Amino acid sequence: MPVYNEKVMEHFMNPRNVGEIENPDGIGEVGNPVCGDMMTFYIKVDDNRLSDVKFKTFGCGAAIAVSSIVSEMAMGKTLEEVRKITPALVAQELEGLPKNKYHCSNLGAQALNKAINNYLKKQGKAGESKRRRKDEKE
Amino acid sequence: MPVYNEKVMEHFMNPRNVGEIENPDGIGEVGNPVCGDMMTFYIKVDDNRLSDVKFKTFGCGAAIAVSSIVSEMAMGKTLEEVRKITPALVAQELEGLPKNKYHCSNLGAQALNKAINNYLKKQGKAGESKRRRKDEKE
Amino acid sequence: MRKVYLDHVATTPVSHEVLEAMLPYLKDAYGNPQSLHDWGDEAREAIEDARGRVASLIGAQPGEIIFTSSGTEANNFAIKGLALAQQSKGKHIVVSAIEHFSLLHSARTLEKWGFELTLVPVDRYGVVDPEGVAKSIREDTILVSVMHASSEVGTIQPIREIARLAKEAGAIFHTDAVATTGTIPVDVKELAVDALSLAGNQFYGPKGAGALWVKKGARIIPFLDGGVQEGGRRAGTENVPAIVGLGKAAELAKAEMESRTDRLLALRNRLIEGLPSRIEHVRLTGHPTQRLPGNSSFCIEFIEGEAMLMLLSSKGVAASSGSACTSKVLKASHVLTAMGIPPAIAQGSLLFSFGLDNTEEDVDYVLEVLPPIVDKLRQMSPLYSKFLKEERGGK
Amino acid sequence: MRKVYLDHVATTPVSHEVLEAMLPYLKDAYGNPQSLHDWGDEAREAIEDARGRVASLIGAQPGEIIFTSSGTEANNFAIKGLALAQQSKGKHIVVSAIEHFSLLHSARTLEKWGFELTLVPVDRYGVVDPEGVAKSIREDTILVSVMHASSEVGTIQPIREIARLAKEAGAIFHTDAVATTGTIPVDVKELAVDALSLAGNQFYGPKGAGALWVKKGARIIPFLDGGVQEGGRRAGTENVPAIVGLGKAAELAKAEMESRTDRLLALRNRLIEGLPSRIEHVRLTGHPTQRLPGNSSFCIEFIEGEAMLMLLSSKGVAASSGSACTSKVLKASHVLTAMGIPPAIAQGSLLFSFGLDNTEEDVDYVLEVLPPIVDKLRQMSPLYSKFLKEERGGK
Ligand SMILES: Cc1ncc(COP(=O)(O)O)c(C=O)c1O
Ligand SMILES: Cc1ncc(COP(=O)(O)O)c(C=O)c1O
Repeated sequence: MPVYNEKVMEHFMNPRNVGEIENPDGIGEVGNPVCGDMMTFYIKVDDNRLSDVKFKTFGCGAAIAVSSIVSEMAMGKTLEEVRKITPALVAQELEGLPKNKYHCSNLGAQALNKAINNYLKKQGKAGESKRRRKDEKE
Repeated sequence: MPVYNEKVMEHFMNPRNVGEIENPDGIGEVGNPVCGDMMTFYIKVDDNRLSDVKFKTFGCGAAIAVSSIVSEMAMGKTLEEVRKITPALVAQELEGLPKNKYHCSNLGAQALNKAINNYLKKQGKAGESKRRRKDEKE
Repeated sequence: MRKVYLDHVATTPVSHEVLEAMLPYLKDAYGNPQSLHDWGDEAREAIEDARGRVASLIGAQPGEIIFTSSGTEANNFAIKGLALAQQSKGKHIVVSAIEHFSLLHSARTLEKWGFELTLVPVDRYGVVDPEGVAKSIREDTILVSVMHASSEVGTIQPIREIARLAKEAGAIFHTDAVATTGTIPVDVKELAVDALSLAGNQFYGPKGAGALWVKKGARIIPFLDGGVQEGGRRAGTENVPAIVGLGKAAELAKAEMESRTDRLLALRNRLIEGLPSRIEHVRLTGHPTQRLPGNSSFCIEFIEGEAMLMLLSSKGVAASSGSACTSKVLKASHVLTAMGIPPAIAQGSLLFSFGLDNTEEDVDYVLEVLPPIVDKLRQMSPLYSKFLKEERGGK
Repeated sequence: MRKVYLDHVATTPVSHEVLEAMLPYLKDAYGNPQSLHDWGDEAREAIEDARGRVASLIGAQPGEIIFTSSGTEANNFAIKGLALAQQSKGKHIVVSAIEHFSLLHSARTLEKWGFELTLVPVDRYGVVDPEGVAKSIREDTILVSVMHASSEVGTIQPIREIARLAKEAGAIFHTDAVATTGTIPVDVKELAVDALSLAGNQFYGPKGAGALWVKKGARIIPFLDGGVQEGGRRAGTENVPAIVGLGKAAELAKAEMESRTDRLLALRNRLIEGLPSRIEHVRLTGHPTQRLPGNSSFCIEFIEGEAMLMLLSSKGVAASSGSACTSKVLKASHVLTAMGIPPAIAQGSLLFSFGLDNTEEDVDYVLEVLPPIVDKLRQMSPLYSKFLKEERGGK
């Protein structure tokens, strides 16, 4: 009786979208190694959609599988759609996780959200600075 | 690993001197069924020697083996010799008893002693009554 | 010499299918269920399988089964663990006077820890009166435990009724079903209990595996502290082969229960009916009908149990006795005593317990060899000669 | 695929000779050692034989050996039983910070029962300082317990010295020798201890049998209440086959100890020497020389243990880890933590524990498959990329 189901194992063994994005539009980092798991998500946003998602994860099999599936679930979606990726949906997409690993699915959703927040914040700033430049011109 | 050694088993399986003596010279009864074991020894005394010893025993294997060996040890001995049959000697003659059965060897020696006491008491009385009869004659 | 094992209350043999099921886990599948690799996965799967089978035997949920090393451990765990978990509500517990020592002595330990204990008496058949239990329950009673059946005298208790009364009064109810599980139907919902002990070596499983069932939601303090095995409720590396054996035994018991009962009943009744016509002054102990199918327990008057066992053994027959002399502490069975059997008679306790390996010929063999044994010992017994003299005198 | 079991700390396989010795007791010799007939005699003889063998392995008297169901039970029994027996003298106990949970949590339970507990720290190699123990001992200290060796990091403690100091200060001294007995020489007289726990499944015996040795004359309160088995000190039907297996395993361990040690040392050293040249940022945990012969434990930096185990498992290699993620309660090993290893590094815990079934090829296989696994996970690790950036930045 393996601890993880086949779907989780498949994502763990062959995680999608591992890596970093150079000059990403948003970065979200959650967890820390003291607690066991740490995930960093990088996103590229085009036209309100995630045109690229990459991650780096320090952690257990579940953390890696969650990162992989979250990256897959988010890819190509609009920001609003991505906001709806809840931990429950992640666990469901993985066809279940052991009880003591549920928190990993939280981490995945959180990291992605943080990356979006980070993007929006930069956008805001970018918007601001654009506006400022505009103002200056005027 | 049987509970009892071969010697004990042999005496238990083939106890010597089981039975009662009709008109015994002495009877000794010890123990009671509430405690587990009960032994009755019957003796016949001739010339200060046990010319016959018989017993009846209610009790465990050790009680029966002890009764048997005590009867054998006592048979033909003088009263003084019989007095020297201690529980330790009985256990030794049986080549050992389980710890929780030591008390059975006490019972055997006690019953025999009681039978002798009973004999002596009767003797005393008999002596007295003989003396009385003698006195009467005089 | 014929060899006849009639001591199935002491332990049953391990059935062939059970051993076959265990062997892989004594060989290549030696993993620890807590390990994160194939060996661990295999072992974990095996014990979860077994958990399902045990749960199914008693109508429980798998998650409610906690494996233990024995019935004794299950009883210690139940009594101490349930009482300690409830102690803020009260410190009084109620158990029957005829419980197995693993339960009774656990309750005595609780007394040392400041709990109060009430023992409920039984009638002459060994039956616990439900009203007697109800009367023993106080405001501060937190736990009641009455065994499902006594292996010694076979009497089956009206557990459902006792459990109902106990629970109406607000107490947790535990039953020691070591003597019944796998032998007669045991369903935790039907019995309406909160916790139940069982052990595999009573129904053709191996020694070394028992279980405590605790109803979902009931609180219990762990007894064996340590690792997180068994959902954190019982520490220690799981005894995988024994647990697998228990599971297989549970599966077989469930499938074959009816036919097994029929066979045991036939054997037991043959002995119970045959003995009194061959030996005088024999009493059946325990309830005449509400009794375990394989149990025939007697008191043979005027003689003592250990001596009978030894002579039976010399004829190849294995049985047991509740006499003082057969117990290491030299006390007559507390069960017989609680039933009001006089000590001298209790000394003649003799218990034949049947199993699936027995035949009618075994019964007939006992009926053949026992009378001369009884005769021989009675010829040696001062109690018997007294009885004969009195009888003759009386006539 | 090659299958390589390197998790002998979790449990060893049952050796062929041990299983052969057990089998009769899983078949025809199924008696209960308490029974008064041939089946009982046979079972009793078997466990007394085993008692002799276990006693001989540790230089003890057979009568001092109490069989238990596991190392966990032996530790629970020791700590609770010895403390409760001494409580009139005081209520303070001292144990090391790196004890196995079966010991540590038993000590925590004693705290709930009103005892006071002092944990003695260890150094970065996991060694308990004898002077540290001596300083922890107070007027009312009744019991000191320090493990003989940690199976997790392999460090062997200076027990003789610690025991001497504890006993000079008037305390009873217990050692958990589950990780050492049967693997390295353990002699209760040489160690000069008062009580010692051991378990068979650590040295090719079966699961389900351990033992507590208690020096003659030392008082202990029973842990499992019930019948009079084990001289009245441990109730419950004896697990005869498992006890026989433990006995056989003890006999074999005694006879073969030296040659076993040589083999294990060669394998372990091959790995300890080979790994750092193939993988950067690896630390050996535990003492470099005072360690169990089969133990090679590491922390692999920047990655986590469970993920390594899973990838190793996909290559057929079974190992273990003390990372938080591999523990059900999601806490990093208290042993590594007590040794002062930072949490992020403890997460990379990886333990290969060798046994008699391993070969040099097994080591070489690990040396071959582990580096790409570490690589793969480091490529995924944000900690590793940070490290690389800092390193590059630093240069
Ligand atoms: C009713 C009952 N409870 C508990 C036990 C204890 O079982 P064990 O000695 O196997 O631990 C027994 C043993 O026969 C029993 O009959
Ligand atoms: C040092 C030590 N003590 C106690 C134990 C407990 O043993 P078990 O889980 O077999 O009961 C272990 C288990 O590996 C151990 O390593």
